[in-house]
Amino acid sequence: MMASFLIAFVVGGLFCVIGQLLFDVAKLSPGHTLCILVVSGAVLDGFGLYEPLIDFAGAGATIPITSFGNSLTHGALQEAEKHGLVGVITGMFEVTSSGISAAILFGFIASLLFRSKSRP
Amino acid sequence: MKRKLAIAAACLLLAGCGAGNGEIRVSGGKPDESLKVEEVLKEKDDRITSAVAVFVQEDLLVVVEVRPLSRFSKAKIEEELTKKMEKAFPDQTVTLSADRKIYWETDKLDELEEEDKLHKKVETIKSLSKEET
Amino acid sequence: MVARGVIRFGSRPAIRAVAVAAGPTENKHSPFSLQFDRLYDSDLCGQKTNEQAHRKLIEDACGLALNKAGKTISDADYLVCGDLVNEMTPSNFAAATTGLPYVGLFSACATSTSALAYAALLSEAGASTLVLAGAASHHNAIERQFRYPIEYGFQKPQNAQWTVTAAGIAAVTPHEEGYPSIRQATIGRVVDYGLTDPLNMGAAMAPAAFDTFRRHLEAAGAEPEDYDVIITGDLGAIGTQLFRNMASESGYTVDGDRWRDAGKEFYGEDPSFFAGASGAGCSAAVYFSDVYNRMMEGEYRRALLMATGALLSPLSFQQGESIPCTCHAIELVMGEGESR
Amino acid sequence: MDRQAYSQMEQQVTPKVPLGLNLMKAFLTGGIICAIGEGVMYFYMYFFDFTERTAGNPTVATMIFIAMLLTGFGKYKRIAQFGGAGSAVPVTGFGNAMISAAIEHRTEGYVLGVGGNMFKLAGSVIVFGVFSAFVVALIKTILVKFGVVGW
Repeated sequence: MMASFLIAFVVGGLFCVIGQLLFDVAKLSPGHTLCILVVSGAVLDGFGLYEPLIDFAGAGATIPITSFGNSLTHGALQEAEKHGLVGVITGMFEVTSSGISAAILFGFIASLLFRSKSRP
Repeated sequence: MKRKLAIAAACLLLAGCGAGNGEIRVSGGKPDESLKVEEVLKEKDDRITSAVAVFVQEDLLVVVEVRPLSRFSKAKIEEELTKKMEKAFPDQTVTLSADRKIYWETDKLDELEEEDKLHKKVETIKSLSKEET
Repeated sequence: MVARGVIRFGSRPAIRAVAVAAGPTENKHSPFSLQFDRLYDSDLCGQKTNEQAHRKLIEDACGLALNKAGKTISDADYLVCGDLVNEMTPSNFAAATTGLPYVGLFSACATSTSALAYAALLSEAGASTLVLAGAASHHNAIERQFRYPIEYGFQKPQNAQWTVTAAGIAAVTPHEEGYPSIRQATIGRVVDYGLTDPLNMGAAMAPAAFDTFRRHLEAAGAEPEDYDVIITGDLGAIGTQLFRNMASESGYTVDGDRWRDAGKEFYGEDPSFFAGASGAGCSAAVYFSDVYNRMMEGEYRRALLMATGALLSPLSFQQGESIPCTCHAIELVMGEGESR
Repeated sequence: MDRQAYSQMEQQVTPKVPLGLNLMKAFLTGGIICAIGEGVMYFYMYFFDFTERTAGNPTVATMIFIAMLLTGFGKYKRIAQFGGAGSAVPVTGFGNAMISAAIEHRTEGYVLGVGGNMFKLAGSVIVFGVFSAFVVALIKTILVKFGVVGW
């Protein structure tokens, strides 16, 4: 039980370390960095490596943005397995929907509730 | 903030450690069936910390707890064990899972005495374990 | 003509009055806030949007400058002003409110001095008895345009600068005794040393500042020691260091006390603002409060104002262009500065 | 002074990025966010009918909800200043990008402002995620068809 928290902490932290390296060493903007991570999540799932990582690290692998790429690929592959090539397109958002819909929903709610403040 | 976190962590700890560690518990089956289950699971002892198995009518529900560092191959372990169980119990519908949630739910089944209720509950657990998203 | 791009004003137009309006962060963190004329408690200044607040700051500064000069809006002839928002709408709208003949100027953060130069020309040509000249910026309005939304979390490096929320306006009139007068203006060239980091503006602007600095001194036949203060616009801690390095490598004697930088000092060198302040309102606010007041008190008799501007747009840096920069210089003298 | 000499001088004067410290802070921040996520996941597994596989979805939604509160109250940018990638890489950073854009552009109205700009920063992540997922899935599907690899 405690082990799973520790593993989530370490694995999630390592993803962020990779992100920070892309920020500071490769001098990439946040947008570029996140795109690279998402693409690498999608590729990792293509090799079937991301799901075991989720089994291993739990939230340590589902919370970083890489899991977004993973679940897009995963949904596409699942559908492709059932319906062939067409499934690649139709299955894309099968698994991912919650992250995007939550972000849209809460983004909209936030725009109703909050104002931005400039404080150092 | 820190105290709240500590309390939350403590609750989760208590919740998680309900099932005894390092044991294999089988209920509802005949004695020789229980032994057989243990036998199959023992082969993989180094990767599994504990297990619960329930025989209900034609169903056999087996849940295992995988060692944290072996969780990488959780899907593989599930697959392997399911095959072995199916081989060992060709007459039963085998459902095997290494999911924590399924483990907790199966662990609770003991307290249910009535056959019908038990069967219903097993069905829900089975459907839960099949959910993909 | 004295030299290319240098204007010597024979009539010595005077800065009759100055006013600064600023926002809450400036109120709380700027050591100059006591010298500002109006301070708001909220970023929105009682308006609905940041852009309206931006416009409000300009309008307030115009009104206050006229008040302090003992004039009314009907005494003013022109408004020469600029800001950093797309198409300078805050200045345009403020001009609509005042109803004055208006020229919008864009020199990025160097607008405070380019506006002064323009105003001095109008006065020198005898075309005006009072010009309102100045510049403004609003942190929220600028950040969202040039960088990210205000609440977006991203790690700013130590060389980043903080855009100020302030408007500074000066009332420029024909020469009057007892007020700082504009003796010389040097219009900056656009200098591009190929720097591309939009979060390191000070470093991009320092070469432009040095270029104008050298041209101004050569045209004036002066040495840095002749000035009581040489104050750059918003180079920040890093840009200032680079500017000084360039100057000392070219044989000028750097005097740390008299060589000031508005951006570096604006927030009292508080590290939570990183390398310092920036924005068109930054140099305007410091020139039209602290520097002006010290001239009026007689502490400074000859001052060189060099506001620097980075002439980039979000589009240009996303397309991978480097950051072209400029710097316009204005020399102010009190009394008979000529004889020194 | 020529460009090259200047850029050398600029490199000397500009403060170096404290890489080790930044990495440590990113690790810590990201780790804590993920550990909180793990806690949320346990919560959903324990009190609701979610398995390890399905608990990920409500967990992500909850984390974005938390990101909304932190963004709205102006705390997320402070966390980001400390944590760097530690707060950008977790899904809360994705949420923050969308939420901050939505808050910022509210002045342009709900349709053109909030609706039109919400994806301003996060949109590229979705675009590249979808496109790369498409390519990867397509390649894999074709490979499976030709019997090179299995599912």
